[in-house]
Amino acid sequence: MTEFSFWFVIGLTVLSAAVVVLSNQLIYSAMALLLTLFGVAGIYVFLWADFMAGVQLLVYIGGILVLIIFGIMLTNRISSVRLSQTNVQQGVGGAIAIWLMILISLVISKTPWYQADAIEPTETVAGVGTLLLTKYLLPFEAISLLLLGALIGAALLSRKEN
Amino acid sequence: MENIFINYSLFILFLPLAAFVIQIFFGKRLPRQGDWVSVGAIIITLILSIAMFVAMLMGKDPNFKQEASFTWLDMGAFSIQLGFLVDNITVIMLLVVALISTCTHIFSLKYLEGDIRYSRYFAYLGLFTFSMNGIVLSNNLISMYMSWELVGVSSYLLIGHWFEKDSAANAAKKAFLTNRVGDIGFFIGIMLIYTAIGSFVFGDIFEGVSTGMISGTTLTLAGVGLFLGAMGKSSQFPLHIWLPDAMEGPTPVSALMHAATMVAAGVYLTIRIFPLLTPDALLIVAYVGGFTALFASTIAITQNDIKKVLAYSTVSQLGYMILAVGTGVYTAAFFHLVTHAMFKANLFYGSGSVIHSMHHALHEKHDHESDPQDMRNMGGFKDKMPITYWSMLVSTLAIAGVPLFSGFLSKDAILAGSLSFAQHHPEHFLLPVFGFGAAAITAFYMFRMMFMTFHGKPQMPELINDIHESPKEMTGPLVLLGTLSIAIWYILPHFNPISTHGSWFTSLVQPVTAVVPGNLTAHSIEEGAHHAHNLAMGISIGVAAFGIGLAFLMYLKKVLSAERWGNRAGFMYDWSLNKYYFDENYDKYLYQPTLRLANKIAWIDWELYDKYFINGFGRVTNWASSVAGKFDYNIIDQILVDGLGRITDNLGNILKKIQTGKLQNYLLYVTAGVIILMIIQSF
Amino acid sequence: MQELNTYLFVAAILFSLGVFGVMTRRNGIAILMGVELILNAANINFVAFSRFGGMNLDGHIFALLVIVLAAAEAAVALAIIINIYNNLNTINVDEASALKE
Amino acid sequence: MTNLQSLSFYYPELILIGVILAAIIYDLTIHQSKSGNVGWVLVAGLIAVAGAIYFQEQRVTTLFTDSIVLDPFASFFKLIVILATIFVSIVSLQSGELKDYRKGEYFTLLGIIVFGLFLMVSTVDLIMVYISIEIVSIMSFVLAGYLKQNTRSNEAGLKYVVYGAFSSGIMLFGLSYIYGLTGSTNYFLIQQAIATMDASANTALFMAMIMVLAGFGYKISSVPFHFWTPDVYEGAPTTITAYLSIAPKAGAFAMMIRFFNQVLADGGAMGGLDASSVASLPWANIMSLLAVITMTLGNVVALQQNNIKRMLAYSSIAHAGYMLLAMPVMSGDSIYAIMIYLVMYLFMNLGAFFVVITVKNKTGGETFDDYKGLGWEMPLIGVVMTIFMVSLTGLPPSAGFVGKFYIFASLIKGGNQFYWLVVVGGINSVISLYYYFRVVKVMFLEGERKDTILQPPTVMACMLLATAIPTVILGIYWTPVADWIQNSLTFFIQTL
Amino acid sequence: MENILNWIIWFPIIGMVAIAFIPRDKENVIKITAAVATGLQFLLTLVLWQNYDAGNGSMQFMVRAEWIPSFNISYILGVDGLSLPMAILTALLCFIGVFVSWNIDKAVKGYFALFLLLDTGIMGVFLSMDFFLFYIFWEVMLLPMYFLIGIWGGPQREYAAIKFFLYTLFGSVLMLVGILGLYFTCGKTFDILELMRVAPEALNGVMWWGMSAIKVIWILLFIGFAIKVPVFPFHTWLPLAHVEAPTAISVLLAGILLKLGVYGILRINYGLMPDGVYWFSGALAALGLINVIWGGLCALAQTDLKKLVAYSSVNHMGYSLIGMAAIVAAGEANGMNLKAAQAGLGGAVFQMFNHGTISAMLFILVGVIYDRAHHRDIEGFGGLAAQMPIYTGITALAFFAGLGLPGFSGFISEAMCFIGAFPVYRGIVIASTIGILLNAAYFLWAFQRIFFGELNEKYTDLPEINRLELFTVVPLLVITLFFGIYPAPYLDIIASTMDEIIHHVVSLATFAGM
Repeated sequence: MTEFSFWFVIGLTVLSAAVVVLSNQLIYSAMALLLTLFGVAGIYVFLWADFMAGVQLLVYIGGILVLIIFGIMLTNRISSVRLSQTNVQQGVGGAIAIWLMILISLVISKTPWYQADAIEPTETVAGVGTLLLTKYLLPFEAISLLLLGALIGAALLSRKEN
Repeated sequence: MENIFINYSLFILFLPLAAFVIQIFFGKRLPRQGDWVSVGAIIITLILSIAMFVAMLMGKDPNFKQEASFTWLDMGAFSIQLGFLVDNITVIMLLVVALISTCTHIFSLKYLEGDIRYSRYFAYLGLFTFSMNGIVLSNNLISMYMSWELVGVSSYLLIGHWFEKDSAANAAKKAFLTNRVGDIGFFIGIMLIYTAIGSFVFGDIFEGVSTGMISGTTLTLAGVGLFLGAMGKSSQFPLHIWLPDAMEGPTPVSALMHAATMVAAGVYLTIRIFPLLTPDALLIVAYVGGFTALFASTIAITQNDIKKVLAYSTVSQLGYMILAVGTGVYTAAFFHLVTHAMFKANLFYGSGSVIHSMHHALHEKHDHESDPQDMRNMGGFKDKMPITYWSMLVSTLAIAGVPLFSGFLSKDAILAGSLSFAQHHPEHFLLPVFGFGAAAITAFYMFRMMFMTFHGKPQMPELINDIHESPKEMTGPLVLLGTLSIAIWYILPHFNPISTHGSWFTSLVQPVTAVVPGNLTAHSIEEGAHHAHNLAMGISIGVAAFGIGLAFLMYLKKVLSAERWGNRAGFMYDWSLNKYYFDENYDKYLYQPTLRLANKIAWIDWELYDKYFINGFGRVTNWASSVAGKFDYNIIDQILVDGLGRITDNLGNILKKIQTGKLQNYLLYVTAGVIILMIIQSF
Repeated sequence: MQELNTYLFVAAILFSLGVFGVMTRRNGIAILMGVELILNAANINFVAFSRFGGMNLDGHIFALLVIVLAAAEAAVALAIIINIYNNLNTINVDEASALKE
Repeated sequence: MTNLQSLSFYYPELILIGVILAAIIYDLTIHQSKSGNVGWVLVAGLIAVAGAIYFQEQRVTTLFTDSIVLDPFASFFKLIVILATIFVSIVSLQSGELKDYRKGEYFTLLGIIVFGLFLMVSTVDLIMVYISIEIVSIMSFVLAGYLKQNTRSNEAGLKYVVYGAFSSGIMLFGLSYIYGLTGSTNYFLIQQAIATMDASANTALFMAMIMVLAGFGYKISSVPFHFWTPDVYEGAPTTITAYLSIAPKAGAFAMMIRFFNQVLADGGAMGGLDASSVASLPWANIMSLLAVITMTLGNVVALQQNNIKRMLAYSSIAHAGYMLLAMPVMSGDSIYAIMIYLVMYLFMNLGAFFVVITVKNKTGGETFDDYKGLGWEMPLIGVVMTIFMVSLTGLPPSAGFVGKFYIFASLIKGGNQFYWLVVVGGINSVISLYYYFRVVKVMFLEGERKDTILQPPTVMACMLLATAIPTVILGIYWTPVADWIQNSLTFFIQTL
Repeated sequence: MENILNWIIWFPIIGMVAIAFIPRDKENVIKITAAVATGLQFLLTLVLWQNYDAGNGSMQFMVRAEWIPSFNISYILGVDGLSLPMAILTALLCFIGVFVSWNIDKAVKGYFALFLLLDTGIMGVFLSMDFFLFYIFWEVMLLPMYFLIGIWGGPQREYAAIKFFLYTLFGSVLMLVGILGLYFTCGKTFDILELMRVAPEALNGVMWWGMSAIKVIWILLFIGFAIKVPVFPFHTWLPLAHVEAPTAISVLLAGILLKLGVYGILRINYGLMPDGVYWFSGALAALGLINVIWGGLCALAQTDLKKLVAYSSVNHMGYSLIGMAAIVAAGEANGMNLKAAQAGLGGAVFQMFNHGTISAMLFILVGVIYDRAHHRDIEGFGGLAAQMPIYTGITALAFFAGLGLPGFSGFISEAMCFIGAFPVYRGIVIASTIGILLNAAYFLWAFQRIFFGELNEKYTDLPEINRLELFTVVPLLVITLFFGIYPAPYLDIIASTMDEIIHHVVSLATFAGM
């Protein structure tokens, strides 16, 4: 059962990701992206990363995806033909992407990655939280400044001039 | 007394130069355009020369020699000494130069009266005299070479005196360049000798040669190199082409430079370097001289321009002298140089006198078409211009080798030398043949000239009344030099009109044994010449008589038709008339190809190399199609950059196209770049 | 399921798809979605390496911060896109190509 | 050092954050027409920060539990960044392009970029690498598209954001592999892991490195990650273009030097000026290749440009190439050379952009045609622009020559396998002469000579002189700079 | 006295600064300032000459100061027999150049400011004894040259200026590589005297890519210098630059800038790489031959008078190259022929000076006729001798000087070059004597076409050369004639330095490790 659900999540992620980049309807892409992000969250679960899965759902799906859909809505009238979108240079792009895929796969399969045994923790929230406030305090704080800047910038750019 | 000769020489050398400087800067502002400055200077020079000459005569020392030198430049090991060498030959030569120069100055007073560049003319004469004396007085190759070139320049300036005429300008340039060809040889010779011996001074060089510091082929080459200089200056085949053209200069100049002195400098040089000439070199010298003597005389036969006849005659006579040096009798060569200077200068003055009066006559008739120098326009001037006629006749007899006249003595000595040489070396029988052949032809064409000019009926009768004898300034030199063409002056203190034996000349100018091992000694050459003397004299008188007789029959008595004989000679006549097409062939096979080469090179340099460099390979096709080679600046202008520019430019264009402005393209390139880098990396 | 490489392959596929999307999509927002795929692929890697590298949480932190950054980036990107839409009335990036050569 | 202890060494950055916050708050309180004053707040604040850095105790240590380091090397780059920011801020106040916009946010964002760059130059952790790049990038996206009304600026912003996000995405993917190979995000630990790593992992390491290079390369606009540069440089406000051409580039170079020296080499580059320490990993060849291609492409394409701003964009690519030349040597000398080059490049490149701004304020144009006869009309502009062009070409006696001289010297000293780089670099200088002097040519050799003389506004003139005079002086006497860099050539190394 | 070299170099800069403060409509004041600056500089060089100890061939009047200690760069000036005449020539030609430029009417202020900057650049190259300083001055010349040609030049000035710039920059970049190579192989110093001591040994046996370092550095430096000389095939910038430059700049270009190349080869290549001298001298002589013949033939084909003179420079510098090659005669392999080496080297150095004066004179004269007729087409004149006798006379003298006539200094130096090189490169010297003929041919032919024949109708009211122009030409003519008649003063100055160079090269050449 776990095996099945694992492969199901994998399949869902990959297929919906393909739809994201191939679909002619922007809104389909967005929906497919939703499924992909769900899938990734599922993968996190299989990787014992419960906190990450939560964050993925909250921030990615609840935040970024919604933002994207807002963007689509703001820049397209639903009735407009614009909503359908086409791809360019699919041939070359596809070839390159496949090349990239092959290269990476070859490397992945040959490489002895750093591995160590571990037991499944009950939860990761505490660990992550501790790290954030100790070892990774500075990045954590830096990100806040980044967010502040991004806020100012986004507000500035999307604000209507008087 | 010791340094008198040197001191006098200094004056002789620099007085004309001073005159030159004064004339150049102030000539136009002086009264009479300053001609008196030049004439005065040259007369002082003449007096000093005579004084030296007299002192030499009184000294009676055949080995008389004085040298003085100073360090001209010094870099430690490399230093150049310049200096004077005064010996008997020098003194005689100085006198000849001063004498002819004085005559020329005086002659020119009238001949160039009213010329727009009168003062300039006298200035150049001064420069010439200075440089000529420089050659004569040098005790080393460097100052000789320098004077040598300066002589060339003064010749250039004087030939080009009437530069408005293209022919004069061309002749001047031709003279200079042809001389330069010889000078290159001269310079190579100098370098060969200096490299081996390490000195430029004659004394050191001869010593070096005798001790074997230089020998064999190198020495031969050095000798031939130096002789090449002589060939240029003395107008020897095949560098003879400039001398006839040089007649474009004023006639007194022709008399001074292109007959008596400058062209003789080559002979003088060969005499000076005689001790170091190897037998092989001498043979070359002899053949060049002999051939030139005959060759030039065959051209002179058919010329109608009076000065051209004399010019080729000069070439031929110079050939004689060179032949004499080559056969070892270089004292005979020097003797002929002196006598030739007198009678040939005289002949030129005579021709100048004729031309001068022809010119005036034509001027009176407002005839600007007829050539005042063409003998076919003359005839019957004998009575109108008696002084000119008689003095010229004396000189003609001298050049033709008639006994009692100076030329007979010197020519005889040369012919005896060549005959004796052929007796020693029968395989070189051609040398005397050249000599005697030339003698016969010389006698013929000289009398042809005299007959056509002065005898017979006037060819342009309308002019004859305007033909007058020339003024005193011109006839004076004629008379003087005519007198000096008589044998008597050269045989003193003995009176043997057919032999110079025991004369002041032979007792003062004595042959020296060459320092090169293998050459005959001076004594044996002397002996041989002495033995051949009588035979040579006989033949010589015979051929002279034959030549004169033929001319008499053809041009005076008209028993033989010159025309018919001309036709009978066919192509030979044609060749002679056209100087064997030397100018044409040089032009066709030498000048034009050089110019074409130059144009091509310049074009390659600019149009091809430069553009090729700029434009990459594409321009090669352009080259193939535009051999005419026009300059097209627009093309250059269009080219943006330079050098690698064009390529860079094209590359830039291609790379620029990558920057499409389309974001997806960029992203694609980046990914492709990453992949390429990964692939590169993994190899 | 207990193989590191499985996750890595999934990440690689997502990455390639993301790259493909970025290269081929014309719509600015669609390109942004491609970028999100790339980021997610990287995050899968981080978390997977973290899991198989002895459950060290550095990878989690990295992924977490990436998610936050992605949000900020998306916000700015969308602001720019909306701005360009207001001016050009299009968000097809190849139509915004006045800057070239 | 623990977080709390670290704070006492972190006060320059804290001051900076204070300045940023002060700027935001101050901006809220004033009217739009006076928003330029925020710039002065920033300038004043940055001067204070510079003072703080300058007078900071010279310690070599890590801060915040090995996230970043504090060393003279970082301080040097911080000062460079501050100098560039001050220059750009002052000029921004004069820029005609920004006249109609609020400037409060502009300066705030500049301040945040400075903070990001501070992190960049001192980071020793992959997480910090990514975050600092993102901070700088995201703020730059906004600034590039700052002219909201201007479609070219919009387009620049769009291209920049997509390109930037994509590049950093690739980089992130590479970073994840490095993490996967070594199990750590800290430089020192990574280096230890690599040192003991199995050779079969090298391919993956290289692939990861190439992907990481995409991020670095994008920041310094090295080929083939440079495509955004011309378009964004042309479309962005010129002040921002000037800033992008110098400050983020300096930061990225510092980061790159640290990364390659610490992670991929043995970290011994600073062991002394003479030490040359390319580690056994053959990444140097790739760097040489990139350097050569970068400068050649930059120069060759710059030849083709008609827009001076765009020409300068390509020229900045070429200069990145020159600096990259010294990377493969990775010796003390080569880092020294890059640092001195950056100092020189700061003055001459900023100066050139300031000229473009001044001219654009006056004529509204930035193509070659707009510069015709300018040298006669505005002699000051003509002279200083000639100085900048001479310097950018690398002719003595100018700062640019000194920079190139050091680069070439470090290569020649590095050994004869680097000689070809010198020759290629030299030929590139010759090519670059052509387009740099095209500017001089149109200014002096073309167009009508006008008899009236125009002077730029005083502040602009001062800024032009402030960049031009050092460009000349440093070309003749650069001992103080050389000494300063000499002293800055220490960075934190954790040896094995 | 100890600072005299400083003054000589920096005096024009003082003048330049002064000019910068003169209002630009006060053109005469500017010109006079320039004249004063260059004139005083010239006087200073004469003072230098007076105080120079000719018996001592080594560096004199040394000035030393630290400059960039971290890179061991110093400010070192010095003068010896090789550079002293060049310094005097530079000062003289710059002084004359100011008067040649008197009729400049476009942007006078800029012109003279750049002119003075150029002056300093050239002077600096001749006097600096630190390789880095040398390079800086070397490059400093480029910029003013670019502007002087580009702004005040002929119709194709822009192209000519950039071409000149690109060419020379290409050379100097290679030179920079060579300099750095030397720096790091020879004990990290730029001090030329120190390098002369150290380099011959330090470079010994160093191999780069299977080639000896000496060869590599020699070639790099040689190309840099050869472009300036210019040696075939690096010469194509020259005709264009000469033709397009304003007269005074042509004068400086031909008169001094070309000498920098020869000077550089002698000072740097010869001084630092004695082994390279032996290796390269054959090629040097051969290049000299090509220069002589190629330049001569090109000159023969020109119809633009200025271009003809320009190509004559290519031709004349060839003699210098041949003379320089003669130094190997002093080596053991060639029988230690010190005479030949002295003659050749002395000739080469003398030829530098002589070509400086002669070509300067020729360019001024071309400028004179161009100012009047507004063209330089040789075929377009004719018969000017009748119209402008003084000009004709002076031109004739200049042309004769150019074609190496005895009595003019050019003859002596050419002859010395030939005589020196002859023992070693017999064939090359003999072949290059053809150059003497070509020399005469192109000069005389041009002279004939311009001055002889019927006077061209158009030019019946062409004014004679004026006093100012005479003032610029006559001193050069006098110098040419003086040294042509009495070269000893010049050769005395250089002799001991030449000896030092010969001794240096011969004694330090090891023939090992090449």
